[in-house]
Amino acid sequence: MSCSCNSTSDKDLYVPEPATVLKSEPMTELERFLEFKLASGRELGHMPGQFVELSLPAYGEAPFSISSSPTKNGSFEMVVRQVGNVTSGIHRLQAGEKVGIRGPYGTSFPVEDGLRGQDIMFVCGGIGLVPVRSAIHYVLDNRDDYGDVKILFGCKSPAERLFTDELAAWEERDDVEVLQTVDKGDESWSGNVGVITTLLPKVHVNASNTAAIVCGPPVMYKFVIWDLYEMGLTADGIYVSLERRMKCGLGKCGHCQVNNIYVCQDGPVFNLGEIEEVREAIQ
Amino acid sequence: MGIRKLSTASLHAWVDRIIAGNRVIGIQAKDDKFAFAPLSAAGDLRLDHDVAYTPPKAFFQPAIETLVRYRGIEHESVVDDDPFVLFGVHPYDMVALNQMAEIWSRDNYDPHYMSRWEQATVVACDVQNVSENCFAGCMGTAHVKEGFDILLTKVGDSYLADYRTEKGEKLADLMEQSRDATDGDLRARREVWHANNRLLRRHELQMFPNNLPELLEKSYDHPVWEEMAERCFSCGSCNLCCPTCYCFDVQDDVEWDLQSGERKRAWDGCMLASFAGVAGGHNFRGDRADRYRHRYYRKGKYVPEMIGECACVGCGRCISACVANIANPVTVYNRLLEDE
Amino acid sequence: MSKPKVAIFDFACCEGCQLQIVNLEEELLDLISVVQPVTWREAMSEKDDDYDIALIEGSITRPEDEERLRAIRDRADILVALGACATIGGVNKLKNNFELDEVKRCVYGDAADMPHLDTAMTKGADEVVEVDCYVHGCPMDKKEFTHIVKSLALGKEPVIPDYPVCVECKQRGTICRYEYGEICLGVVTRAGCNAPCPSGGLWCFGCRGYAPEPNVQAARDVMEEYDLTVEDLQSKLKLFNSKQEPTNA
Amino acid sequence: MPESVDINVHHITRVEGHGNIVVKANDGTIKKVEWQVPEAPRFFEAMVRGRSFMDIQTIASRICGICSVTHSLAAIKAIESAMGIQVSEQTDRVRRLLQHSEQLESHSLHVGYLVAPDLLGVPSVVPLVSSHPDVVKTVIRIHRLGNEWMELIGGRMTHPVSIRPGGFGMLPTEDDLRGLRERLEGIVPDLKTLAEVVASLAGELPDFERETEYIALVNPPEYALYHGEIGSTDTNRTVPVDQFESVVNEYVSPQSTSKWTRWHRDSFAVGALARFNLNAEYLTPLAAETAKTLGLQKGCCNPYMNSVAQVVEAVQAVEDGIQLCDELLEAGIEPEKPQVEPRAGEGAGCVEAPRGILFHRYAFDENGLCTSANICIPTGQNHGNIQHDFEALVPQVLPSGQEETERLLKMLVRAYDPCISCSTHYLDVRFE
Ligand SMILES: Cc1cc2nc3c(=O)[nH]c(=O)nc-3n(C[C@H](O)[C@H](O)[C@H](O)COP(=O)(O)OP(=O)(O)OC[C@H]3O[C@@H](n4cnc5c(N)ncnc54)[C@H](O)[C@@H]3O)c2cc1C
Ligand code: SF4
Ligand code: SF4
Ligand code: SF4
Repeated sequence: MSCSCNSTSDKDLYVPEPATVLKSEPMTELERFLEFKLASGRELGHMPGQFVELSLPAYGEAPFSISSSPTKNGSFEMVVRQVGNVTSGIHRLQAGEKVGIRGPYGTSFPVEDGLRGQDIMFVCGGIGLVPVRSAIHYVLDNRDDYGDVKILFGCKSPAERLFTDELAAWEERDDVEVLQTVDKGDESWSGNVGVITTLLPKVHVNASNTAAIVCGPPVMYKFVIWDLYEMGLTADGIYVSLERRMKCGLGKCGHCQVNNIYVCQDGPVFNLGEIEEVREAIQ
Repeated sequence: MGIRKLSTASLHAWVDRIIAGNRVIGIQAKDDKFAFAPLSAAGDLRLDHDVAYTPPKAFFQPAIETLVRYRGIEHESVVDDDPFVLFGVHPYDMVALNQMAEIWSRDNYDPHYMSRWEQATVVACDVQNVSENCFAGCMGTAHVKEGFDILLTKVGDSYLADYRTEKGEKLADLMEQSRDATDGDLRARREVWHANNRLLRRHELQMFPNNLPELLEKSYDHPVWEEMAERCFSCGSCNLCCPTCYCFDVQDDVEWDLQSGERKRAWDGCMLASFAGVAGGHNFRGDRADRYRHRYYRKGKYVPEMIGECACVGCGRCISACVANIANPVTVYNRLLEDE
Repeated sequence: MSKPKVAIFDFACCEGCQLQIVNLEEELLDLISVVQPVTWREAMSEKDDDYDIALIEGSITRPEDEERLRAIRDRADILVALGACATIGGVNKLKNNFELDEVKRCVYGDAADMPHLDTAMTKGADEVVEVDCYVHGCPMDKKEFTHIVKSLALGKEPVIPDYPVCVECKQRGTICRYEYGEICLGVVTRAGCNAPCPSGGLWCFGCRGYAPEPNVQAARDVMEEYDLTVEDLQSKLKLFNSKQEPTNA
Repeated sequence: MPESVDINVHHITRVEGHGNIVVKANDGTIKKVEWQVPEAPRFFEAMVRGRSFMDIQTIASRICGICSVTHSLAAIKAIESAMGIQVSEQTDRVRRLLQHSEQLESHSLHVGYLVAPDLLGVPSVVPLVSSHPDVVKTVIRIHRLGNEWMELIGGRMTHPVSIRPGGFGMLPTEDDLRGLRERLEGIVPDLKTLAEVVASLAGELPDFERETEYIALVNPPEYALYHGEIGSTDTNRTVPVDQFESVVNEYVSPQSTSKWTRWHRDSFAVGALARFNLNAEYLTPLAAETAKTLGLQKGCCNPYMNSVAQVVEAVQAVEDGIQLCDELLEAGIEPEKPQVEPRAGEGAGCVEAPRGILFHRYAFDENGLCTSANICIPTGQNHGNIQHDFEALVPQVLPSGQEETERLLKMLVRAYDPCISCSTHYLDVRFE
């Protein structure tokens, strides 16, 4: 996990650089899929798990994870849930329009080196799939470098499921195990029903060689982690991505601080071992 | 560099010469308190002030400042590089400014804060009158060794001006009728420092500040947090008046064309209820007690772990500012020590 | 997007908030470049019942006013309460602390029984209809008003402070009123006005209503320390926040 | 030509507050001529009871947003009279300086935004922005200065906060005063322009006169606004402020239930024209010259000329404001710490509001809590006179037809610059 932002004294880190919307389409009632390209033509240069500050003049700035893998060249993707001002503004964006981008910021899932050769289990709740998808693609694009790959995905309802096509495609593959569930089913849904922890007993892991990547709503972590421990994983083998209020992304504004940790700089991706003892981190 | 001695009258003459050629912010009376404000005559300067009501950080990180100006998607950095002289900074505030410079420049260099810092010539001044709540003596900040361009100390009826930097020397060059300080003068100055170390203790911290991180490590679940926070208004006064608090919020202002405008940052405070709240209603520090604890941890543990120095400099402003009378770091830290 | 049509209506109030719109001076021209006023009795003679945004100034004090407000609500997509009278009932709510009949008699004497002098308990706009947006203050702050108008034009939720007035006093360097031994309601009142009252030599009397989760109990507890009484505090809280929870400090 | 008209202006526009005009005439016979005020009553006198003397100004200010300064001043003067407080000369000067800011703000608002459209035959100030941009800009500059002046001394625009019983909670600095003085000097050319524009349009003002009793403060040899006694054009006798009830003689009109006022005649008028008629000889030089330019002469009893008198007074406010700045600067600003110990008592306070003479009276118990209040407001005092003007004007103008009658009546109401929300703390009218 390394932080890719470096300090220079002659550049204003608050000034975003322009990026063009290549694609903007609805995914679910609340989520929208967007693809961007930096106007300068340079690659964003992120690693899975990192985020950018997306700026929409007059509306403001907000942090969003990069959902595409760095193995995808020429553009990067995001999924934005409409919850407030910036996100509502983003939902009105059309292809061809421009936004501002600062970043990438923060730490990443150590898919590049730390996790090579290991079994990987992705555990995602709802919109938590968005940042993790970047790592999934990265791993699948370098499939031979890793052991078993499992993707566990839970959602509140079938209608809220993201990337259903990709999930289906991953399900098709025989080198990936995909398990899905919804908290509450409906007629369109014939799969598992129950919270995400109900999926965990269904997988068999080689605990000593498995890394789990966990991302989801704040309430999810405690329960999932508890079960992972039950399965024999240790904190060192678990990676989580935390979300906090953020304003600057530069470790200054103080909003994302969890005890002595700045989520924007020291995170958002943490090895659980680092923050297990940090009160307020996992609630 | 050197140390000069000048009479009070020559000090005034010197200040007036500085005013003639510089933008000077000096400590002055404001009702029955004191505040930094643009200085137009040496006669208005009050080096005998007890404490500046608003800490000097306000001139480096203004309460509200523009970071970026935008027109559509074109963004342009707004950096204030207008030089100024800040006159009359007390030692504990100087320590705070030094910490802030460290924080704003490390990791991600903040050009907005740092530009003002680099443009400023800071004239510090040893305390002549102790404010009602100052405990700088306990925090090792009754006296300051670095960071200033000039340090003034009143010895007897005269002032010693200790200039350390080129910027300081430029101002010192404007002195007329001054002479080099003698060994006797320097001894007298040391006595002032010693005396201040004793006097700036309106509250007595029962430990050395560098033991705070360890103490706090053990105190997360102490009942004091709940007890005190009961009376907290979540008004943020203790944050905003603190010389070492620098958290901020960022908002976009827009012009009537709805296209262009300014991105502004404003003082924020971790004691404010929604400081850690996110869209959708979740608040990561929704309890008053959690927020209350966070502030003491930040001063006594988190920032020290980051920069190696206690982030409370003992100015006592928060004690005076808290209407509920619960913001005294000394009371809280001593209580933790007692109950250990 | 065509310019939203705006109508301004006044109920029982001093019309000081409308005055703040006039006080925009040149900016008034900018304002009408973004929205189109179609009804504004105090400033123009034209009237039109077709509007998107209704700005409501004043408190509701009579049954017929409730009806009028409901009719306005029906026509408007967005209903904005302008100023303390509309947002929280404001100073007009002081009346609610008395027997209504007695209030009338006090002012009108023997004429008090005449039907047209009928008055009901004073209400803020949202005690009668749903309000989409609040412009707090007595009078409202014109800068906040323009912020809100621009936000509405952008389809954006206006950012209204949810912290107490103390924040703005500290930002301005205003000396705290408690330093003078005065009760200031800034500690429980929603900021956004830029604290003109404490900065102008008075205390905050709470015209912007309570900040979310006001710690009124704490205010009660600290009175003694300042040689003030809980009754003083209660009286202050009543000035603009009568009959609006939590008044029972 | 026998005319039939049926005028029913429900809520006249471009005035502060709600008023209705009802005129019915059949074949030249006038059946009904009424000026009605349907504003919701607000019961200030009842509401202030039980409140601390320290809160009265805050409440009284809310009677009217446009005259908030003068309501505040009248209330404070009444409180000080009740508590036997003498204020310093500095306080007195700064208060008068503040009062002038409201005169300038209110008069420029009224003449520029509310009356000018009538004179130029448009429904609001908006079309003037493109047809008469320079005039509009001039008005805006004057109005803005009035407001910023008010903010500087009063702590903010509308509902001032710096005025307290005994003195000021916040005082302007000497730098503030120097800056203000400079700006006041700077606005004089704009005022001259405004006067010229009004002079050029004065022909549009109807030529209507009715013998009227005018009432205002008098305090020779000054153009009285803040100090003085109550004077009338019908008598040389002046009445002390404390006896204002014997002047206003509130009564219930048989035709409406509102309390009206009368002294020597059926009704009287207050406001800029009243002040001018009683005090013209004490105008500052430029104001006197402006009156001449505008053709305004002492003894004028054309109510439409009130707007013209307001222009004269706007100049007066600026000239006297400069004078007060000079006096204050010469003396130097001394910090004030008004501390008032409450005591039982009763007192009246009076100032000239932009719309006319304004009276407040309060009684307090020994804890300084208000036990009773009486507030008598200029627009309330003018309602009766508007009615009588209507009655005299309608027969004269009826032959010109419904539309013109309506226009002239609306203009007449506007000329009085009624501040109806003020008046309804005690006044209400039965209407159909
Ligand atoms: C590291 C990180 C990655 C994220 N990735 C995604 C993503 O991929 N997709 C997605 O839809 N959302 C993501 N979020 C959440 C997203 O940032 C918030 O939904 C967004 O800030 C809401 O902004 P708003 O202006 O629409 O809402 P408002 O409620 O109007 O918020 C105003 C401001 O508050 C702050 N804020 C509010 N909610 C949050 C929040 N949840 N997290 C951080 N700051 C917040 C922001 O500074 C924002 O500008 C991420 C958050 C973080 C911290
Ligand atoms: S915590 Fe309080 S005493 Fe310490 S530096 Fe901050 S304001 Fe001063
Ligand atoms: S100043 Fe006191 S009441 Fe206000 S947030 Fe701080 S501790 Fe709480
Ligand atoms: S300081 Fe208080 S009373 Fe004054 S405007 Fe703000 S909220 Fe209203």
